Amino acid sequence: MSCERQEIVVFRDITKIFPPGILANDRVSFGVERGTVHVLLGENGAGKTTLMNILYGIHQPDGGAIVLRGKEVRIPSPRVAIELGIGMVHQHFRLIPNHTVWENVVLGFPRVPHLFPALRARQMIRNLSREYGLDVDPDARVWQLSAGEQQRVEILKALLRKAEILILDEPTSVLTPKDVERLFLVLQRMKEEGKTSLFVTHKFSEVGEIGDRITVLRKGRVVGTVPRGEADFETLAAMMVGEKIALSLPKKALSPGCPLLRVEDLWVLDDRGFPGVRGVSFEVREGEIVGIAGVVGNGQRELTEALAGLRPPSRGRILLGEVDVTAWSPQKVREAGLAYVPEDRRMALVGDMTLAENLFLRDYRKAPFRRGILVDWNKVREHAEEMIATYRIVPPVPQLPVRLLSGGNRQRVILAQVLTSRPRVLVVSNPTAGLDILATDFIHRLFLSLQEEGVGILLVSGDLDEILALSDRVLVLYRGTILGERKRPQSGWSEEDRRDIGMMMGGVPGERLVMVR
Amino acid sequence: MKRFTVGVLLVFLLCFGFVALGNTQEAKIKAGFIYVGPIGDFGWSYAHDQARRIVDDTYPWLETVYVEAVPEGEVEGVIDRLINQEGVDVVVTTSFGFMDGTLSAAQRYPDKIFFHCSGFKRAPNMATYMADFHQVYYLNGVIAGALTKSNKLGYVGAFPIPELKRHINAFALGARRVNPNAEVLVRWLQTSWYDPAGAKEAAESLIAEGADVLAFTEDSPTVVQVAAEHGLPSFGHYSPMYKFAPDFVASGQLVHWEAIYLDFFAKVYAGLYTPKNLENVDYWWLLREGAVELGADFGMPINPVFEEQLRSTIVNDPVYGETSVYDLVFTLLKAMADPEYAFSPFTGPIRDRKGNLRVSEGVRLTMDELITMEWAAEGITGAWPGEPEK
Amino acid sequence: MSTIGFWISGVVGRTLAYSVPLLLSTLGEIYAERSGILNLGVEGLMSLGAFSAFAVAFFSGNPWLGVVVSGIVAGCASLVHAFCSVTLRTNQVVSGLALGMLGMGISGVLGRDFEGKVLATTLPVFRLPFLSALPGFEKHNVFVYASLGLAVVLWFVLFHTRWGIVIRSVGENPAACDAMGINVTLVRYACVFFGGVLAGLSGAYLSLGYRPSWSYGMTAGIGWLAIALTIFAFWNPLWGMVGAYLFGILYHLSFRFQAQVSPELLNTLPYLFPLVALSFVSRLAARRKVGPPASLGVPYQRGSS
Amino acid sequence: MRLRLQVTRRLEPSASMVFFVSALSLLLAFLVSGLLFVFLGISPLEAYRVFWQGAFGSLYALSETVKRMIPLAIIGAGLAVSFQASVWNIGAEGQMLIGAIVGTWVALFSPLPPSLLLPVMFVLGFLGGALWGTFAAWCRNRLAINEIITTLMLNYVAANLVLYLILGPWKGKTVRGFAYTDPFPQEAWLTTIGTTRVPLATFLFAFLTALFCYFLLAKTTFGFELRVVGRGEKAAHLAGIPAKRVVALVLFLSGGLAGIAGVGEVSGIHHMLRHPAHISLGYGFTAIIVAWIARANPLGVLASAFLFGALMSGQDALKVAFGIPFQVMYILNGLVLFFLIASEQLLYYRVTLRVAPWGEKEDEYDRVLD
Repeated sequence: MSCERQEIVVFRDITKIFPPGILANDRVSFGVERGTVHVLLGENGAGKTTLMNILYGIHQPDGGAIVLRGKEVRIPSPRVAIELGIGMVHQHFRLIPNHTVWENVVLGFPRVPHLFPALRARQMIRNLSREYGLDVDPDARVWQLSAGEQQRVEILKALLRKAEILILDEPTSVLTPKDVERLFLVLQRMKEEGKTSLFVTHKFSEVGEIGDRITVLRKGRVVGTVPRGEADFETLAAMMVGEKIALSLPKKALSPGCPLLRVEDLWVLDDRGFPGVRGVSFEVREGEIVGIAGVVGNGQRELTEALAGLRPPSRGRILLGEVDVTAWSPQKVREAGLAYVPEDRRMALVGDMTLAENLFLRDYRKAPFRRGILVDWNKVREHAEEMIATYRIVPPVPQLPVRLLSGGNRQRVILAQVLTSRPRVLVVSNPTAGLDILATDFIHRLFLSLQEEGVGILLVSGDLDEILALSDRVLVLYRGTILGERKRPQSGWSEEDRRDIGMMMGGVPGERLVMVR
Repeated sequence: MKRFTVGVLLVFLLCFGFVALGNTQEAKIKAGFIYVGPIGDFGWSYAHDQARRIVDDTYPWLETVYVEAVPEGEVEGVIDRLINQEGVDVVVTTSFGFMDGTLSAAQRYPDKIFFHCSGFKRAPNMATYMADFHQVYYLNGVIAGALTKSNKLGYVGAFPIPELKRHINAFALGARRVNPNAEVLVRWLQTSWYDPAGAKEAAESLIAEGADVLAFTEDSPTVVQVAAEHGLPSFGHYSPMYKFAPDFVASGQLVHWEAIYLDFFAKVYAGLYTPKNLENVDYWWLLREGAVELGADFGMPINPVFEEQLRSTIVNDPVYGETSVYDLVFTLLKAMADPEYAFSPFTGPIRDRKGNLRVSEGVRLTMDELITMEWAAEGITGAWPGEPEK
Repeated sequence: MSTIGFWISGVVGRTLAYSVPLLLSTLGEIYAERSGILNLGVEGLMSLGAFSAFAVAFFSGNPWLGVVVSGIVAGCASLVHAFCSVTLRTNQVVSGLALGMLGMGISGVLGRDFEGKVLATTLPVFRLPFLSALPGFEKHNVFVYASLGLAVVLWFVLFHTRWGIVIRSVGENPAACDAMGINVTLVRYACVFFGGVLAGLSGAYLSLGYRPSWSYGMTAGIGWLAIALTIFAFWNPLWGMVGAYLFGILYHLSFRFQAQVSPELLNTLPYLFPLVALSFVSRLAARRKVGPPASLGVPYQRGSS
Repeated sequence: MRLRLQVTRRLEPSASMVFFVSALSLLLAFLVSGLLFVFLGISPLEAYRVFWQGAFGSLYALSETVKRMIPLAIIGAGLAVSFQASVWNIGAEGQMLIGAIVGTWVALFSPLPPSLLLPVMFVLGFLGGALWGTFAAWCRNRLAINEIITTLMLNYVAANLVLYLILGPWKGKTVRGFAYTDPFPQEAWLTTIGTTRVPLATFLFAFLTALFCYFLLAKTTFGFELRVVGRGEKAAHLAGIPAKRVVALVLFLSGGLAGIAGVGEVSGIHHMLRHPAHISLGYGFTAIIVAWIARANPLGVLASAFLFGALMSGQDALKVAFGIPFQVMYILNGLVLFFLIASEQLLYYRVTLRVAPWGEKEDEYDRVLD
């Protein structure tokens, strides 16, 4: 039908300038066809989110216009956007963790009764869930949900409001392969209903699976719009980054040395007092990268925090070399040679303090930074300048508050923090979440060079690509236990390995090629 | 009584004033009053300020200024400002807590005159004054003793200090003069001189325990209002509280600071009081001098609503024989107010509630004994912080 | 009824009457804080309400008009705080303290001429069948029962209506609400206004009902207690009611038991009980993630939080 | 990179900028309060003159200002430290009273030789206030009770304790049964500067405290630790900073300083213990504002304490000169505060408008800001 081919949204010369003159969108023009999944591809900082925020009424464009269903519209606020049938699932969910699912879903939704809205809300949620395969318990509190479930709540919110256009900002970054599949099914279902999705991502691997058309943005400008199948990954990557980049890492095959970190039958309680890690045992050897794959919320946090000394295990042992460091304080564990890079960067950094202060945060007690009860600020500044140079932190201003740094630079600050003391074991959790390609690449290469120096690395990540790219061995964590293990073959990972690991992440145990220990 | 005092004053003026006037035709006195509370508090500071207005209006040669809500520790600074910034000649400080500050300022300004209320430290240029209610409370007690049916009188006091203990004792003694079974139940606030919420809950708990006549010492008409809500008689304190419950305020205590001020300033103006001779000037003024008055309102010793009842209550008084309470009140009032001071409530024999003999037969308590009183009279029940064992 | 029954009913009745202003202002503060705005000016708003209620009732002879005006005046005054903390995004602590000072100051200065004045008509006694015959209950005005009912209604609104979800959500995550098309500014203004109205009404209760008269300082620190009780109540109106009544009963009992127990000790009990009570429940609450509204005291700016 | 310098400069508005904007807002506050004076029937110009004269116009006026400034500065410096650690101590009022109680005990009842009285009063007064504050820390650390509620409630408890003492066991023998203690022996009085009523020792101590607290925050490891705890408790945990100990020490210090201010008031001004409302004059609460206005910078506290001292003393002069209701002062203070915070906002805006994320995702930037 012709009306199906019609362009439901047209961006016409959208320009957005953030003070003090950062050009986030520069005359962006393209159209989105009704009933399709339109992918917006670009690096972090390319202006994708800004453009979507403009469509959703969060920002106002400084120039250009949005044409919706053939009519030029002004969208002064999200309320208007919702009325126009636009829904948005933000990358960082706009949910209220202390509230229940139904409370989140009906927030600001006029068509539930004023009194006892719960009754009607539960019913509506169940109906919609069934219709689109979005499975969530309406009475659960959001903080109890996995990321995938939280995303479903966000989608429910939009669908309930009869959204015809759904914006999804980096929707897969927190999902398991299984959840990604489920999400794609939902999008497929929506497509069948004639709804349009705008899918914002920087992972071109997803593009081919779901996108009907792909628009690539770079530095605020449209590089081009291509239909599915007309461009391969390499081309898309080049469009995104503006130059050919090597997509493969110089991963060398190294023979691991003696065990540095040994974990024996470890049990750790989560915040709610239930066992989050249940009897996990493994080891990390000298010069080895061990990847822990798994969907967020399967005990990764509890495991890494127990290793870092932030959370005392309820059972089991942690050995660093021959030293039993179980339930040591974070500081003592660190002095024993284990460094920890948490997933939540706020856990390692103090946003309101300066770069220099953050860079010596973990060593402030030690010489040369401390002289008696005093801090030697000259040494601190020298150290900061050295670290800024080594890790190429931008902008190179020691006095700048860390909150003004980009995510990639913040991660560099954290790595500088922990590597100062030359650890033997590095425990990292989702080190590249939210970072752009260049920053990711920098960090991956750093890990590989550390590996060559003999450091044992435990890499915990929800991003399977990252795990596979770096790890010599992969363990899959599911519901607090290790479901299986794979060793990197000489020839590199095969598609089959990848599928097996993906299955295990979803709870289906593969055949155990190598028994743990 | 008040008129009498004013008359005396005018004579003074005639005798000495003209001498002074003759010398300094333009001479004016400027006085600064320092209050511890706000003048709108309807209590202590309010009464002093009312009196200030009266002297200011009465004497054309007197100019007054005032400073309200002065914290006790700040009094010296305020005196400095009054003297240096406003050029006052006489400083009147109206809180016991101002005593040391006033004395220290008196030493620093030897040619200024200081007049301090309720203290005991004096200097050649610093006199003290006080108007006391114990006689009036005694009369209130007589009335209360006749009005009560439950024989329980309630009393709400702000702080357990000798001044209040003296008043409660007088109240109890008066009540038991006409009603030997009368009991006085006491509740303390111990927070502030002005604490309406405390006064309300204290009064309510007294009523709940059976008290059917209330008296109090606190700077708001709360107790009077609470009693009226329950249809019970009460006694006003300090200012005329008749208007808050015209049908229920039986009587009360009223102060006339202006009696003291009129006298004092006249003497200062006449040159009788100089910065050299105040060492022994201490006003301790009572009914006789017109510094205090019995009544629910000025000129209304007993609320007419209660007149009938009091007239018909006949008691057999140990001194005056068979008499109505109404008459007894006025007989006693006259006896206490007469220039000879014919009767004192604290005339022995008086025992405290622990049975110790506090005032021997035929003895009257001296002023010093009155102002340091700590014991509790017979018939008083309730907490009595600082009660001596013997 | 037995003596003990009379005694209990007397104490309960007094507790209900005494706790009204504390309860009302606590409920108001709970709503303001649930929407994310900390208002430290309660004491000043109460004073303003007490004064304006008295002044209007004095001139008009109609206490109900006074009640209405007190709510409007205190509500409007609290909008100054809303303007500072929501629109100007200033520090809420300082702006609340400043509002409190202004409220105390303005009511004190304008109230000069009303000190010691007598009202022709005060809030009438509100009689309920049977209940009003009990000792301690005879003199209650409608505020006593209305505030109790209001606590339940406000609890219901907060947890079982659409508005309640909106208010709580705005206090937790204004960005999420904004994204859902909720006018965060409006909700916050409304809640601060409502909190001001309740503070004003609690002042009106003091000056027209509890102790009909106006004098400066008659609020006696109740506004500050309300702020403490809000924390004690974990921002839940029902717990706010429990806290206010507990404070009230201890306050009243401190006069009942004065003959038996040292008055100094009794005077401190009402202030110690929230700490004792909290020491029992706070850990439990921490485990269930019951805490202050997540964005309490944090100004919201679209696109930056 | 062209923007870099701009960012760093705008982040911390220059001292002259802060001064200029604050002065301007004060001026505006006074202009507006001119209307108030007109309402009260006083010529605003005359009122300004009296105010200025009363706060700064003479050595005497200055001494009155400084007298008020001292407790504000001492308490304010301690609160600045505790605010830096995100410890909301609003119990300085009570801690101050405890200091006054302990000081009184030493002055009146300890068997010490006279020469030791003052030093011991201050040391024990510090400890008294410090322990009172530490109790709130204990409640927070052990019982998970918010320190705002504990410190606020403990204010009432301390005030009742003072009342109990002056009405009961410590009631003076020479005060005719009124609720005061006996006056301190002369040896327990602080010497004042010249003919003023400014105690020399606490005057110097106020400056030392400010310097000490500044030094503590800026130069010491502990200061660094407490700033980390104040800005990111999670990061502090990971860095091995014992947050609970920091909270306890911070409340110990700020409570102790309030205690010292309490001793300073009883031994420098009152020479006895009296009704709590007359000892503190709300210094404990005003110091909260003083510390806020100074952005929790102990050196800035000196300036803002001076400002508030001047407000208090200038208002005294107004009260004396015009006999105006004392509540006018609250209106004035309220106006000054409103204008000051509004101006702070002005400064802040200029800053945020200039600072932009460094070329990355906005969401990432947002998340850290929240």
